[in-house]
Amino acid sequence: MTKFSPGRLFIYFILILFCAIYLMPLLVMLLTSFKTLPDIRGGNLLSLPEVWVFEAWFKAWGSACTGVTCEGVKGYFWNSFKMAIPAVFISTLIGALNGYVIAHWRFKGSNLFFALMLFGCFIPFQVILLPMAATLGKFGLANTTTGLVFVHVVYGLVFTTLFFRNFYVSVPGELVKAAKLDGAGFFTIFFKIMLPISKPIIMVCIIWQFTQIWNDFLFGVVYSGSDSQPITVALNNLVNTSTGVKEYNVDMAAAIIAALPTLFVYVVAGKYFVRGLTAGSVKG
Amino acid sequence: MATLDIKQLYKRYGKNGPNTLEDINISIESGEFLILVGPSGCGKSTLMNMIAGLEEITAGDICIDSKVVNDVDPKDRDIAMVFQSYALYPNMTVRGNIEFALKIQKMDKPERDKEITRVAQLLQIEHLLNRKPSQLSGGQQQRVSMGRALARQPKIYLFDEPLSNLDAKLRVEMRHEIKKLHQRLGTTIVYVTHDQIEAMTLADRIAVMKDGQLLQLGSPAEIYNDPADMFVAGFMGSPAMNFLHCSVEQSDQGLVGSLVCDQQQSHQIPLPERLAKYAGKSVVVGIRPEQITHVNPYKQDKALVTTLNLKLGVLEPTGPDTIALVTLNDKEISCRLDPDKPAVMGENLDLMFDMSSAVFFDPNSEQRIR
Amino acid sequence: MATLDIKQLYKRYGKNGPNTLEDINISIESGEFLILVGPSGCGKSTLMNMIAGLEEITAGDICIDSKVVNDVDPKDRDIAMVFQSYALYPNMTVRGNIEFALKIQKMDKPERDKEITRVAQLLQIEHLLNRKPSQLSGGQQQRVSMGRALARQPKIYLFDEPLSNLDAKLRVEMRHEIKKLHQRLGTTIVYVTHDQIEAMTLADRIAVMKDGQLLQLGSPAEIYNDPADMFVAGFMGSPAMNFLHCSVEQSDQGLVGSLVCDQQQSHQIPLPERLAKYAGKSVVVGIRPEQITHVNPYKQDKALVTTLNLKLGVLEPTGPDTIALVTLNDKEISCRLDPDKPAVMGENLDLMFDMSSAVFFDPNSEQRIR
Amino acid sequence: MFNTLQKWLPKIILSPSIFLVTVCIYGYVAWTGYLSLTHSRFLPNFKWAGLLQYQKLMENDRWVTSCINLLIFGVLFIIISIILGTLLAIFLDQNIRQEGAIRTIYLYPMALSFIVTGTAWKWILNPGLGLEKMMHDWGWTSFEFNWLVSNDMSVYTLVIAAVWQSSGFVMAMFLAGLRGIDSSIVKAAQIDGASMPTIYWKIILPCLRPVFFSAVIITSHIAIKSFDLVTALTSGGPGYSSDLPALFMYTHAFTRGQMGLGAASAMMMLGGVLAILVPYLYSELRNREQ
Amino acid sequence: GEVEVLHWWTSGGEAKSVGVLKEMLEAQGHSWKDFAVAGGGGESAMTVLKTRAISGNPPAAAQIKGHDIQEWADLGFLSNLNDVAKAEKWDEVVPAVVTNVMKFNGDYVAVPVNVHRVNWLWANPAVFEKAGAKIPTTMDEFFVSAEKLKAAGIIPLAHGGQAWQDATVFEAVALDILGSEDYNKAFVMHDDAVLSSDKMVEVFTVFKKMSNYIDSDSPGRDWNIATSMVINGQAGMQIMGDWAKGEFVAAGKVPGKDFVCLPAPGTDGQFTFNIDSFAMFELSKSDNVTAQKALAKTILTPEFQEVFNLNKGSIPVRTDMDMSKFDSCALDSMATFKASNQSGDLVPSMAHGLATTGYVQGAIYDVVTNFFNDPDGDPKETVVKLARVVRAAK
Ligand SMILES: Nc1ncnc2c1ncn2[C@@H]1O[C@H](COP(=O)(O)OP(=O)(O)OP(=O)(O)O)[C@@H](O)[C@H]1O
Ligand SMILES: Nc1ncnc2c1ncn2[C@@H]1O[C@H](COP(=O)(O)OP(=O)(O)OP(=O)(O)O)[C@@H](O)[C@H]1O
Ligand SMILES: [Mg+2]
Ligand SMILES: [Mg+2]
Repeated sequence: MTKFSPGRLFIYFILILFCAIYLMPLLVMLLTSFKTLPDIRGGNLLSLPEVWVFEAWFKAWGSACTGVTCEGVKGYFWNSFKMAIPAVFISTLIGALNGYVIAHWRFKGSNLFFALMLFGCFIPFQVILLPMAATLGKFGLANTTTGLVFVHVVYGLVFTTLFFRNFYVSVPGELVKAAKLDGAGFFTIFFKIMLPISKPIIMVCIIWQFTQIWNDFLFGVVYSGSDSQPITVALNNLVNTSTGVKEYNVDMAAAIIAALPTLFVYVVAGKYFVRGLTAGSVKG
Repeated sequence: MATLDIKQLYKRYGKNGPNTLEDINISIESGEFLILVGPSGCGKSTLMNMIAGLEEITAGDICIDSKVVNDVDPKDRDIAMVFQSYALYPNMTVRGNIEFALKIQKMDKPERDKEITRVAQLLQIEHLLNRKPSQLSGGQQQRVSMGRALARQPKIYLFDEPLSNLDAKLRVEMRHEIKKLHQRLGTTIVYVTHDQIEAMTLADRIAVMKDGQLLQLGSPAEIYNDPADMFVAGFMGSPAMNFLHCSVEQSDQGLVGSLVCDQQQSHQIPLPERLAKYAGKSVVVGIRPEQITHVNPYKQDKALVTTLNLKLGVLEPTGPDTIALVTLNDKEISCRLDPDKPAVMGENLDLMFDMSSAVFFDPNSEQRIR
Repeated sequence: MATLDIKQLYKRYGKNGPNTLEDINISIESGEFLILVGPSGCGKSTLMNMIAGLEEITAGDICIDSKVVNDVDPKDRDIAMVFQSYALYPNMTVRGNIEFALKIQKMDKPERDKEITRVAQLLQIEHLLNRKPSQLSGGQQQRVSMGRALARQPKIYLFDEPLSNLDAKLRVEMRHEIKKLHQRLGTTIVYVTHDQIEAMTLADRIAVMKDGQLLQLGSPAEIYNDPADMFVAGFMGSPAMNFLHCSVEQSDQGLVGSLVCDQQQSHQIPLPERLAKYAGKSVVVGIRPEQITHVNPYKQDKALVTTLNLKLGVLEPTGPDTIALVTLNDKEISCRLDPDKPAVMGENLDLMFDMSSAVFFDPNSEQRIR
Repeated sequence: MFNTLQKWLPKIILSPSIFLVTVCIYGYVAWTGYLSLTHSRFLPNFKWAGLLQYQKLMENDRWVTSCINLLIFGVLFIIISIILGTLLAIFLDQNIRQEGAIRTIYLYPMALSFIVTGTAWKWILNPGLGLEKMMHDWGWTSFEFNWLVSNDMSVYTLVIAAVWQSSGFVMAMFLAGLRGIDSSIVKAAQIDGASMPTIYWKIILPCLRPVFFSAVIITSHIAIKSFDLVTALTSGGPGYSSDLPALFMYTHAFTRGQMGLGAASAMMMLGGVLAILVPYLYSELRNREQ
Repeated sequence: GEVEVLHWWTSGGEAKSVGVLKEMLEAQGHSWKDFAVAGGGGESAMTVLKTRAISGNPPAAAQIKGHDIQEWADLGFLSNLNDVAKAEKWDEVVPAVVTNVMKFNGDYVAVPVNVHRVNWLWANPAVFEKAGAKIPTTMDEFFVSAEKLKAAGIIPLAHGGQAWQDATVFEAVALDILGSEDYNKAFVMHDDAVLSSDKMVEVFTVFKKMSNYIDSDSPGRDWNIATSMVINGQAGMQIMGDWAKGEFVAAGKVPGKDFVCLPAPGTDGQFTFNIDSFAMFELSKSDNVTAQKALAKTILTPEFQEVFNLNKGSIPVRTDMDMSKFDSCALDSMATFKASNQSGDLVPSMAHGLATTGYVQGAIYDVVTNFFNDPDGDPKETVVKLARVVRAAK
């Protein structure tokens, strides 16, 4: 079926070449994580470890210091999940609804709003740190997970709306029309027609949001409580030391461990990059 | 069952576009079957969409059961529609597509299943119920689109060329089903078709449109036999009506028009007396191909029937008939011949012109002369 | 201009699906105009797609100019195609759509413009050249799709129901244009249509398909007058051929078949002598509606012509004709009447049966009895 | 009654977002705008300063450098990631075996926090440790790659790392877009004699205009807000030759206690974005209108 | 009560030392809520602190350094610790130079934790031996030795090209050339005359000269990578604060044998200090206030001071401590600390935010780092620029 013509060979070559390029930093990180500290200090960064040691991984997971406690990053996963899952879910849902309205239920000003919203994604997050802190403080949400989720939803909204709107403008309007005539209301059309054909974009959206929120440090550190700090804060504490000893092997291992949930999302999301979700819907 | 009134309806796409629909006024009775015909791009689908509430109204009113529905949501109008472009839900199977509206109406599962089975049988798509639209042939998609509408029992059905991609046999069957459906339920139906037979056999009334305007609204027989102008006359009927420009002359046998075949022979055809006032002037004679046939002894003696010996041009066998082209007054005229009677291109043949059913138009205004 | 040979072609969608096409063998001569007909979903579009190289071949060969092209890229086959679903490029204007292939062929700008103008005029879409497909009506989109193919001069044209969404008038014009094009260029053409007239008038040969199989391949006249089996006979022609089950009896006037009208009167129709071996058995008589007409003095005296006085059922005026339904042997039979001669439902009328053109089938095998 | 609810639903759905955007984006921007006109230092205060902070900003060499850097970095980063992302998406769309694995490899850089990958990149790009050394060890002694430590080139290393991190996501966006294209259009183009590259270039990519739009917004967002990247990779160095406005703004507003100046730089950044973005947005949205 | 403590000590040794503090506090029946935010010498932590303050939810104690203490106190966020100070006699056991930093308008608002000496030179004696060079004690010697090292194919000075490291070296040079008094005038008082003096030009000239002895790959390098270059003999020496000792020790090196610590060239007897401290925030709950006071008290107890500073490499702020457990570098540091406190050679570190406000510090950073990395940097012009930006930032 798929014959290996020269063209296909070329494509595979390019794809694999880029895989190699993309993987290089990871390779460095992996190698480093298996080295001992003297080995790191002495060696070449692409050389194989003199002895393969897994200690750094165990330490990163269970005993590295992230503050006064030295229990590795494992305890922070839960905090991150508590924040990321609701935030991703809510922002994706709202974004999908917004995109749906802007693309298929236009009203006067909806486009203007979209433009304003887009512009909003360019404000530097540092700008909003203080006023948002004041706002959260007023509502008693300062340093709570709820507050953090709220912040992520607000600033993620812009992107999810963008993704969905730009996906939905390509969906034939006839589908919505047909559903309207079938007696479907706003939400029925959304949940029964639009969402099922949005799999790829939902995945893109989740990939983006989950990555952004999971990896976010600034909001996480500023708006979380001391007992609800996300994993990035732990990672940062573990990695960033100004005047202490640096343990690169542990840093690398911790970074990879911290990224596992995101990688998991990428792998799972892949299944939904399916072809032809609107194929065969309308003629012409 | 509902009346549908379209009053001074205008439609313009975009701000400065031309009028796509212009001053459309149609009053459709409850239970009436109205067929819209008109050249491609004349605004039929647009009108349907506006009735359904899917396109904004630029000006005018649409009333269902005498209530203005301009601002009523499509879903509250209780209308079912077959889209010209099908518009199937790509994520659902055929069953899902048909079931969708029923689910929304909160019909029970067993009842829904019964309805789906009924419709699927009717449309001969039972074996496709679990397929996705992308796995269907064009005609099958069109039938699913039909099925979606037929599963419901709305106040008004809108069908936009619902049978265009079906084979002739299936089309006949579907046509009969629609007719039966209409008779059984008495639902008001607006139907767009390009099929002459469909239009003639299904319609209570036919509306002929052109360039966004309504030209004539009447029963099929009226439209066919009594067209208001040259456009309507030429549009309905296939092969189309022949138009002969000829000057009206007063002769011994009464009014005649003269014709020249192939620039050689000159012939004369009888014209009715009511054209007297056009004597010396020119008129357009509209005569359908089926009025120019082999000599038929039964008709031969009727008034206004004449036989001319003409040279045949191209012959087109269509199966039941053979269409022969004859050049008269520099125009190709089609005549309908019996395929059983041998005729050859170039041969001279006696052709009987039945002028009693012919219609006449003013060459300038293109309006009927009555 | 190219020959096209389809050899033992099979197609299956998915791994375990049924055969969509089964053992298709067609040999198309260079410059031939082949029309594919068949019920919706029988595999016509699939076959077209395979010729174009857009669908994988499950088994068998497709040869263009005697070279197997199974592995040749669509772009290298030099084929132009009109898709049933139009498949217009949504991002380009009408002009862009038509121009695209020409640009790829590196045609000069002035020449390209000339070509676009020509095609656009032909298809009456000059005023739409700067629109996007989404701003067109269904028929306009279809014409653009046509335009895209007609602008090119490939070795083979594939037309998949190219005129289905056009009005009758335009369709006739387009049909003539295609005919002229074919005569002028002599390009090989494969054409799918559900329109009887198109099939009869355009084709050099017609291929009738059913359920992925080729049933009959022959000239239009052959297909129409000399169908191989009941399916083909019933499929071509509109209204369809009437099938009467009747038993063959030997009588004084030769072979006759007996008919019962409306469960009251019994009638007999003459049958040709070649059915002698079926005496005492039952055959299916296939007779087209146009063979059951008003009494026509010219034909009345022919052999195998008989006149029966039957009770008319529903009357359907179609314009040029009126189709009357008559119940014979418990089946509705359609007859073609002259709309000028008044007839009323329920009335008894003399109908002339021209059995000389009738065809006969074995009721079990449904094959022709010759 | 119910009817009117349906009519208002779209607006109702949008209104929380409108509210949030108004308050949490524009409200705060206004607040920042006001701050930029004050003498705010360590924390916000409201002593009016007029345009003083802007004046200071324009006189600040580092600000000017960072703006130029942003221009170079932004343009290169956006263009390269979009081109690369698109190409990879197209290649990946050719029925590739192991598509899932390859896709994940392209995406994974996004998953890793730059706090750590920055270190890895720093090593790789460092002439004494990474690529250059490796090439030298392998015998290619004339190989030179010292952008990281060069005043003029350090900003380009940011581009490399940023492209590495983000192009995978651009790829995912385009891949999702490609999967939505109706295959019959591709078929038609094949019949028209177009080769695959032509089909992609002339038909498919133009159809992906909305995706392209998303990609531009996302990448420019990343470019403008690049902060972790710079901190981790070069900290703006050597000197401040690879400084970017986001870093400038953060440093001044929070580390150096010049909140007024920081606010002013934020406003300038927004102004710049506005000037570039508005015409694009306008044309894009207008285009869709029709 | 409960204290929430914001700090940026998260690396192994530091965290363990803070852990001791936590335990000590818990032993007194209080609970400790840890809020650790590492990164960039406390930059992230400061950001967090500001937002928390704005949201009305500040921690009980926060690690705040130098001038920032004054800023916070000025804004009225800090609580008065005079009662604890009096009870614990802080004024007597802690040098005034240190307590001055902890006080706002004469009231204690913060507690010092440790003292870092910044002007250290770390050297690998084996390398020097190999190159036949002497470990320098003056600037002149420095350049002589550096030349020798370079000739031997060794990188003379290990350095990481980051703004704060540049500034660390710069202030060491400045301290040598300007002397303690002018150093203070320049970086604490921002005396225009000194800032634009010829001596300052010389500072920059020498500073620039140093860059010749640094390898070209230095930009962006972390300080500890630079340290490891010294450890493994790639480089000869490094100018860095006493936290660098931790790296040597972690690599299994012994002070005095595998590596030596000397004052930065020409700054013998001078001491650039960097003090870590905790500021106490105004709290509303009274039992939390009790815990907060207990924390303040505990920090300055000799027990904690010892444990903490042994781990951190720095020296205690209390001058009355038993130093028997400390190593030679720390003892040396302590001695100099006490001596310089008398002689006036105890100066605040500009590079580490003890000398001046964040904005002036930042402005100086910009000038210094840009000059150092600019091959065409002209000392004269730079001095003019320095004076200008400092004036503007004041
Ligand atoms: N992608 C597909 N997967 C599975 N079955 C398919 C697919 N495409 C078409 N089919 C089936 O193959 C058969 C032939 O389809 P094809 O489109 O060739 O029919 P057709 O003769 O063109 O019909 P029509 O006249 O309705 O267009 C149909 O029964 C259809 O359901
Ligand atoms: N979105 C649009 N924007 C601008 N013009 C449009 C739009 N949709 C349709 N038109 C134009 O309006 C006219 C009427 O279109 P409509 O679809 O109603 O035609 P139609 O009568 O259904 O034709 P057909 O028989 O070809 O389907 C056409 O000329 C078409 O080009
Ligand atoms: Mg239409
Ligand atoms: Mg088909």
